[in-house]
Amino acid sequence: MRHLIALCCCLFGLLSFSVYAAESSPQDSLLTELVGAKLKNMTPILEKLANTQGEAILPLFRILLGGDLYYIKADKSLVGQFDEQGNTVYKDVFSQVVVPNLSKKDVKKIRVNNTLRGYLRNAIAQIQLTAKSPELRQSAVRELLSKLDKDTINLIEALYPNEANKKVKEAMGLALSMYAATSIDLVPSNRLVAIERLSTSLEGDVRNTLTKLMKDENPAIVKAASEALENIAQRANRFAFIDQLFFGLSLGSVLLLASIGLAITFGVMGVINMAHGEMIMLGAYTTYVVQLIMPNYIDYSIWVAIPAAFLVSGLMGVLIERLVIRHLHGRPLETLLATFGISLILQQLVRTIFSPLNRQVSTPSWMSGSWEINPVLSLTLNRLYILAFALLVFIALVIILKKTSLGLNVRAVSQNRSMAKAMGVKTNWVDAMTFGLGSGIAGIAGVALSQLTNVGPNLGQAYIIDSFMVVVFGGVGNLLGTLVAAFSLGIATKFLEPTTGAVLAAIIVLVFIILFIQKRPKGLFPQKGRAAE
Amino acid sequence: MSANENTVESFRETFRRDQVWPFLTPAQTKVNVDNQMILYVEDLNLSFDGFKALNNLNLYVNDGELRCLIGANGAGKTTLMDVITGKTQCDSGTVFFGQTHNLLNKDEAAIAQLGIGRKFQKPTVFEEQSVFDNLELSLKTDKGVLPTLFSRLTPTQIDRIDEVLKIVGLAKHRFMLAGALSHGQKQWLEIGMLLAADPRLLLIDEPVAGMTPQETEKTAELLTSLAGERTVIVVEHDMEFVRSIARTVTVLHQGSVLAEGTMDQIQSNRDVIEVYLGESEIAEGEEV
Amino acid sequence: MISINKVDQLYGGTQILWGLDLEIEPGSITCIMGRNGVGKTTLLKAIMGLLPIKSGEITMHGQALNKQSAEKRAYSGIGYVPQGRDIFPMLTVEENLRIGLPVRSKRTKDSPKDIPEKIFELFPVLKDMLHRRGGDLSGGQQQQLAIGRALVLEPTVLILDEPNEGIQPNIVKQIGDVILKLNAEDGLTVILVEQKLGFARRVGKEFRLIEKGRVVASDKMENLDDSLIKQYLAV
Amino acid sequence: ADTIKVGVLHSLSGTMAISETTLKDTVLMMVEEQNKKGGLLGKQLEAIVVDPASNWPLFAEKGRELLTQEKVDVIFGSWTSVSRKSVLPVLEELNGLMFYPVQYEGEESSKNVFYTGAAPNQQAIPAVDYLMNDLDVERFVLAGTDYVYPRTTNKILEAYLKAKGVAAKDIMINYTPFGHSDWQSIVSDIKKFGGEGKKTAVVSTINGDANIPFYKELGNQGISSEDIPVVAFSVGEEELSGLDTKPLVGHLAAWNYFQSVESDANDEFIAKWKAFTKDSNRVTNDPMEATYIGFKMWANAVTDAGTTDVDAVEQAMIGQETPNLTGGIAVMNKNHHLSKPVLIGEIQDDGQFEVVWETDGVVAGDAWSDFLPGSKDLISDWTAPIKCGNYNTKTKTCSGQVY
Amino acid sequence: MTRLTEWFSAGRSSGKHTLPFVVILLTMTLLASAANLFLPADSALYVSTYTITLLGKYLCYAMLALAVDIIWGYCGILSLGHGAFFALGGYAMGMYLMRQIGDRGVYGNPLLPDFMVFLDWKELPWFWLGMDHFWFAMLMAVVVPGILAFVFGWLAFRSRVTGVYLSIMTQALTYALLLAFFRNEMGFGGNNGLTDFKEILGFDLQADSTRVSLFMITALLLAVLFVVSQRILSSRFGKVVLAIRDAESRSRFIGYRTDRYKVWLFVYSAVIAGIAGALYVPQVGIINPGEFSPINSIEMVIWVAVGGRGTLIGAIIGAILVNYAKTRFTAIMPDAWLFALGAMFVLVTLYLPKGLMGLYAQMMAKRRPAKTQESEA
Ligand SMILES: Nc1ncnc2c1ncn2[C@@H]1O[C@H](COP(=O)(O)OP(=O)(O)OP(=O)(O)O)[C@@H](O)[C@H]1O
Ligand SMILES: Nc1ncnc2c1ncn2[C@@H]1O[C@H](COP(=O)(O)OP(=O)(O)OP(=O)(O)O)[C@@H](O)[C@H]1O
Ligand SMILES: NC(N)=O
Ligand SMILES: [Mg+2]
Ligand SMILES: [Mg+2]
Repeated sequence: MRHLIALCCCLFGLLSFSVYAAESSPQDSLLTELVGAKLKNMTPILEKLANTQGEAILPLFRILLGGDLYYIKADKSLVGQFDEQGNTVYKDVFSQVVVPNLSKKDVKKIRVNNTLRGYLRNAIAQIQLTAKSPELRQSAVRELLSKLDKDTINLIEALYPNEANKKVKEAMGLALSMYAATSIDLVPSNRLVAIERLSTSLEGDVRNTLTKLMKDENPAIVKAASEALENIAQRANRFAFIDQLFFGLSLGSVLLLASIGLAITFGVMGVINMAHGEMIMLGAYTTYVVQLIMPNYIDYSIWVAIPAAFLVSGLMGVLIERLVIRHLHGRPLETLLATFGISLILQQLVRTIFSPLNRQVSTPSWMSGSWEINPVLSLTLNRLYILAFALLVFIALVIILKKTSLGLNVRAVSQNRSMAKAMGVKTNWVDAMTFGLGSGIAGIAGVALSQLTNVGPNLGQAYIIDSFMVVVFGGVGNLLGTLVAAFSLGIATKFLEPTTGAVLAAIIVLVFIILFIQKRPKGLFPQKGRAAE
Repeated sequence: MSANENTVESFRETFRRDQVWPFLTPAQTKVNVDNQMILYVEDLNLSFDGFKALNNLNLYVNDGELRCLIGANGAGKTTLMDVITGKTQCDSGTVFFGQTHNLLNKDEAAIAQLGIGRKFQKPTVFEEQSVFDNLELSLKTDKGVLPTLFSRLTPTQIDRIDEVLKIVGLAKHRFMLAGALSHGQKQWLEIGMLLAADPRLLLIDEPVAGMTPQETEKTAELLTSLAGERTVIVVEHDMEFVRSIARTVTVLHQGSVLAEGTMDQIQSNRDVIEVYLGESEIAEGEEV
Repeated sequence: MISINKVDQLYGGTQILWGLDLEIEPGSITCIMGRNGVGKTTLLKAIMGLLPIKSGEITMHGQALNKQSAEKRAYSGIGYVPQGRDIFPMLTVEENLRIGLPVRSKRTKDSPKDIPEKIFELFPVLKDMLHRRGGDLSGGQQQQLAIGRALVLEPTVLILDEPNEGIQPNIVKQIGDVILKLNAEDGLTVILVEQKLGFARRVGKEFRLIEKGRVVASDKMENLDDSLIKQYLAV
Repeated sequence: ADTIKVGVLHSLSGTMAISETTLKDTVLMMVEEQNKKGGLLGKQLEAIVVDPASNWPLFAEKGRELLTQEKVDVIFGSWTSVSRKSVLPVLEELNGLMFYPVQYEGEESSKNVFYTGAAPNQQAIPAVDYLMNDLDVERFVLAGTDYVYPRTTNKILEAYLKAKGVAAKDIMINYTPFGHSDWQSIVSDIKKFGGEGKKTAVVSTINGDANIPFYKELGNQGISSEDIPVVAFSVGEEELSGLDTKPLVGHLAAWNYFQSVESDANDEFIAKWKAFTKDSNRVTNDPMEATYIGFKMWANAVTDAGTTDVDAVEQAMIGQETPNLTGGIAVMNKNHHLSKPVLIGEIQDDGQFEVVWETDGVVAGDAWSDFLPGSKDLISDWTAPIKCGNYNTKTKTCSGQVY
Repeated sequence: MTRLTEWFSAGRSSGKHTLPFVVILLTMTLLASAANLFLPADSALYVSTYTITLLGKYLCYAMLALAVDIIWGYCGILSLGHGAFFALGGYAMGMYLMRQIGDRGVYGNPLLPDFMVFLDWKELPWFWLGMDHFWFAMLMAVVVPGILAFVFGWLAFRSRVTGVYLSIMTQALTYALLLAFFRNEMGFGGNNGLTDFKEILGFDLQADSTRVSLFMITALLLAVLFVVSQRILSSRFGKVVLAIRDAESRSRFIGYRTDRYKVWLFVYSAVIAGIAGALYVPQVGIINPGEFSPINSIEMVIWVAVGGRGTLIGAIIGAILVNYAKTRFTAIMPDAWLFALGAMFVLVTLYLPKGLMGLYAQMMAKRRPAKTQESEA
């Protein structure tokens, strides 16, 4: 109990000190020590800083953690590098006042490495246990779960009774239980209660703790721990299934995006479009160029890139149709040949313009990271958005083809070109528009893929085979088939992968498709009727 | 227990002493027409996505007969031929060729090899090959892979092709690509292909569509001359033509038989007039 | 209305039409006859613009059609019912009919959202079949659909290539009635290729006989006598 | 001939163009520079560039073309092991000379090839040592692309780790096809594997195009370098230039060279490269340094030998010393492999690596791994009296072929 | 037997270019070979070994194109997976050559190929057994592609998989094999494949005489396969095949079991591809899974299209020409050759719809316009 009181005093002292410290500048001697310190020697300096400065040091730690801490070569004073509307500015670490007239040449970076980052994170968490925002406090507790030492526990214990926020309190309780469960000097019954409490949590650190308890000397503890683990595993398994399903849907959405344009150019128009992949590639490069043009608005760049990519790929598609495909009506196999040639040309074209190297496309901040539902289930945001986006594109396309005359006309043209002409259908226009639409959608797919994979000259090649496979598996000429095929192949692959590995899963899926087509020679959703025979 | 019984049962079934296993029975190609009948079609049903194209259809055709099949557009005439020739699987029913050949479990090629030939409503010929080659391919020969690989035209076969060419009036076009023939010429070529195949049963779907009156007459003669030795089933909407060849006429309606009889009987059948012929048909027919 | 002057046409190396001349009067029903393979279908396709001609001129209302694409000709009011029907097989009956709606709205200046009821009055069977695939219909049903489809365009000239091929007798009669009715009521000009004399005589007002790609006889239908038939139609 | 011909056998199209085009340009730059200095033996150098188009048999064909049609004196070329294996018989048949600048699986030493990239003991083993000693890693994920370099490297590492007392259940091995782009499940598996209480690291031999989606997935699933560091052997500055590195800060790579290392030689090299490519954002990388060292050594060897004759140059090569761009001296050993320093760097948010560890002095490249049963008795020594690429120290024979 | 000779001596109009073509092919081969072996290297007419090897490779590709054309040009089956059969034939030969290395591999293991030694394999997998016998290996080079083609074709043609469905399935087939052969566990050397061959039937693979012999054997086999194929396709079997291409269901209605025809033609074509692969490997010196790549298979189709689909000579000429163009372009303009090649494919499609042979036929037709019609009669 005495301990506790002492600690509380200490804590208040610390707090009041930090209030005071925030006004004046922290000890300069320690700070200058940071400059020019070897990486190995930095931890003790930082520790000292943390101990003496408390919360006041947070800005410094945060900047250092982000790798943005610099010092001015001239006077060895510390500044943070910030990005303000695309301009790099340097601000004083504590007062946040911009230091004018500094350029990159005048400053030098203070390096950090993993060890330091690990330390910083922990230190920040310790300090943040008393932060104002409940979210910060909660994440601080969670951060600390992996390194619960006596001091931390004491701190948490002191804060626990006064914690108002339910979630933070819960997290703190968890930390205390974890500590209690492992304290050998505690009475076993208390430990058992703690273990019981742990069995409701999905935190990885909890599981690690319980796993360690399996080696405990007390058989009752071991039994309880194993029961708790069992409990957790059962719940985790359920989430693992959801996780896998999400992976499958996500892969499916990528397949869908990649193949949906082909479902039009190939499925509806009958052009064996080997340049489809390059249309995707053009879309991805468009995203790159858009980000190049608006480097300070990466978060909005996607919204510009989507229509831009649609236009670029779409216009390229119209161009290809007007120059080449138009002359190949009624000779579907020859379209394979010509579009293969076009795909070679387009690949080399981007190689010439953009170099053969991959280009960097950044992910907007709102698409980065993941949506953490609980400690074992988190869905990555970019994939979540892409999944939604794929469905949206699909629906839009279905509407275009069903509700506008384009859809009807293109089908008529592909079934009987000269009769369509005789019915007043402007076949040239329809062809160009349809090919443009298919290509444009491929371009949009490129925008999405640029968020997941390489933007390089080979991007298209990587997707062309899968795209054809999906369209054919679904049934040529059937958009719904493409949708179902994409998702079922995606899900099948993802459920196979854990047991077979990625390579074998791919092989199994291919063999499955081959065998499936024997059963249904026209794909999942075959075209029916007399004429289809 | 019952599963066990089933196994025993099926074992017994497999080894019944009064029957030989199907694969041991010698391939029968002879058509058994002991009771005069060459084609039995019984209780045939077929629907496409709920649409009943054939509805309890029964049809019996005697050996050597020339039978005309008429009926409204969409009555199921072509579909019936599709079922007989193995193109379409029916939902239920029986189709026998002679007394022994169940056509329903045979594929198109097997049925054709049994001696059932067919002319399609829309003429289909091998467009990229010459008229001559079209006929050569149709000849009645062993159609297995190896025999075909090593076969050569015998003089009799060449004579036969020449004869057919003369009959169908394409002698001048023998080396022309079939694809370049006009619609009517393709009709003739297809009839020629039938003749070359020398089948036992001919199913002829609308042979005179697109032919001039004189050609129609010629076709009528040809078909009449074929009957007797062969059995011919003709589908046609040209009543004049039907009248000129028909002995027995069967009228289909909505997938089943509406009436059957001689031409005169049919022409005076009220139902037939209502759904098919129309009131003024007779008058119009007489005009020419 | 439509006049065809010295039209030559070739398939690859073989000439089919040889300086063919033909005059179609407005409001007439002209029946083009001739043996198989003389070039009737070829002629109709040339009028419709589906086949390029080598030389000569095709005019409608004095305007040259030669340079116009087929779709333009549809807008000018030519409706075409091809030999073999050429239904869009995977489109439903309704969709087959809807294809022509844009042309119709351009031609009639009202913009109909729906298929004119008139079509279903003429061919009631199409109404029952509205949602079935065109390719699934029987031959006769397809033929009716093909005519109905051409009528959606609200054409002033209707070209029919052997419309009775494979059609049941009462419908043949009905088609004849339809042609006569449209001709009488709407003044529709009809160009008809027909082999069956009975039908030709009943419906046609004029005839043109074609032999080896040339028009060899033309007159009023009443004047089509046995000697002409023997000379140009007999085998 | 009045010029000395330098063949360049790098893919300029197809899947490997991404990596190899840079090396072609590097050779061209070196040739240009050498010519400015007056060439070699009083002759100008002439670069002959061909495109084997990432097509492995074409490497043999183009190699033959370079040697017999163009009669080049030396070839700089190849990236993938399979392309090297393809051209190797041609080099040996026609007694050509090739410099191979990429880190590889070892298990080879040809009289006609000089290997200036790292052997496994110059990259993989030090990296794992670093993980175990400095980061206290106890569990390892060996993730690689399914081909011979990762397979072999992982075999060596597995043996090495087990020898160091790592239990089998603490090693997870995973292979993916070339260009694998869907890393969700694997990254999630890694996350799970790493979340079981012991400090875990990923040793990545993932190659080429598959890396970008892999790192993007790592970033998005929030695997930070403090939780589960990834140390890669095939990811350099150039690969990172196609990536937004912010989420990846702190992940590691092991190489013999990093652009960020400060030395005068390196600064000069980088400046020259940027000038040559007319692109101030172009980065340099380890295979470029390997090409640079190879070229310098070859030039010196030709000067020393006074001829471009392959046999003479080959002997003159052994013992050649050239300063590394990162400081220290690279030495060509008797086994045609270099002695080089090994560096471990952490990814920074500017796409560069920060060196966090390096070997004291240089490590000699080992052609035959000591950790594979088939090769532990083999050594390579191209000097008399052994003169053999695969000499068995037990049986005292040059096993297999003798050139 | 007499039937067989009779059959060979038959032959109708379509083969009228056969003899001149075979004569030209073989004469050129002999001349090139002699120029390599007997002329001094500095002679103006000397043909280098590099060229011989290159020509040999072209001829293997020509044989492969022949196989593709037989199935595509004549039967309408667009196989986008013929690379698989080629590669399997190649692997069979590669395995034989690998075994011939014996203890001259770098590890000196007399039984195991090098890649197995360093992956620490203890014994030869069963499918490597017997591959050290030349004739057995050669048998495998035709039997394995043949069986694969049979099984695949039997399944696909019987269930009436046609058109693009079939094409994409063949692509799936070769893609699956590509992935499988990449796996080191398969025992075919993974990504590196099989290489470092020493000798064939005791002859040093690097000797000029061996190279020339391989080249001549390739030419001879190409000629033989060409003639045999020509005969097969101009027989009635060939007409049935054409009939199947143009109207498969019609052919069934006149009594042909089209699936069987297709299966056997597919097998025949696969066997030719296998032979081509087996000849290819010793000449280029390596076989690896890259040969299974779907893009390769697409390229084969393009050779045929460039030469002229449906004419065997066209396929051969197309293969040689496209590959020659590739060789030249990559050397002349290493940075831009793909533009040239791509443009070539586009232009050929647009302006030579029937390929080079179509152009030739057009020119011939122009030269004697009147004669064509009658000459056939
Ligand atoms: N594959 C199919 N899918 C859907 N419906 C079909 C199919 N085949 C036939 N039908 C339908 O079956 C009915 C019978 O068609 P069928 O072609 O047999 O008529 P028909 O008697 O030959 O007519 P016609 O005299 O006009 O040729 C038609 O209504 C047709 O729509
Ligand atoms: N695509 C084509 N290529 C070459 N020749 C053709 C082609 N189409 C038709 N022909 C030829 O042109 C001639 C005229 O054909 P067309 O179809 O116009 O005849 P038609 O008078 O309509 O005959 P039918 O009464 O049989 O329909 C025929 O001799 C035919 O062989
Ligand atoms: N050698 C390599 N990296 O393939
Ligand atoms: Mg019918
Ligand atoms: Mg006609």
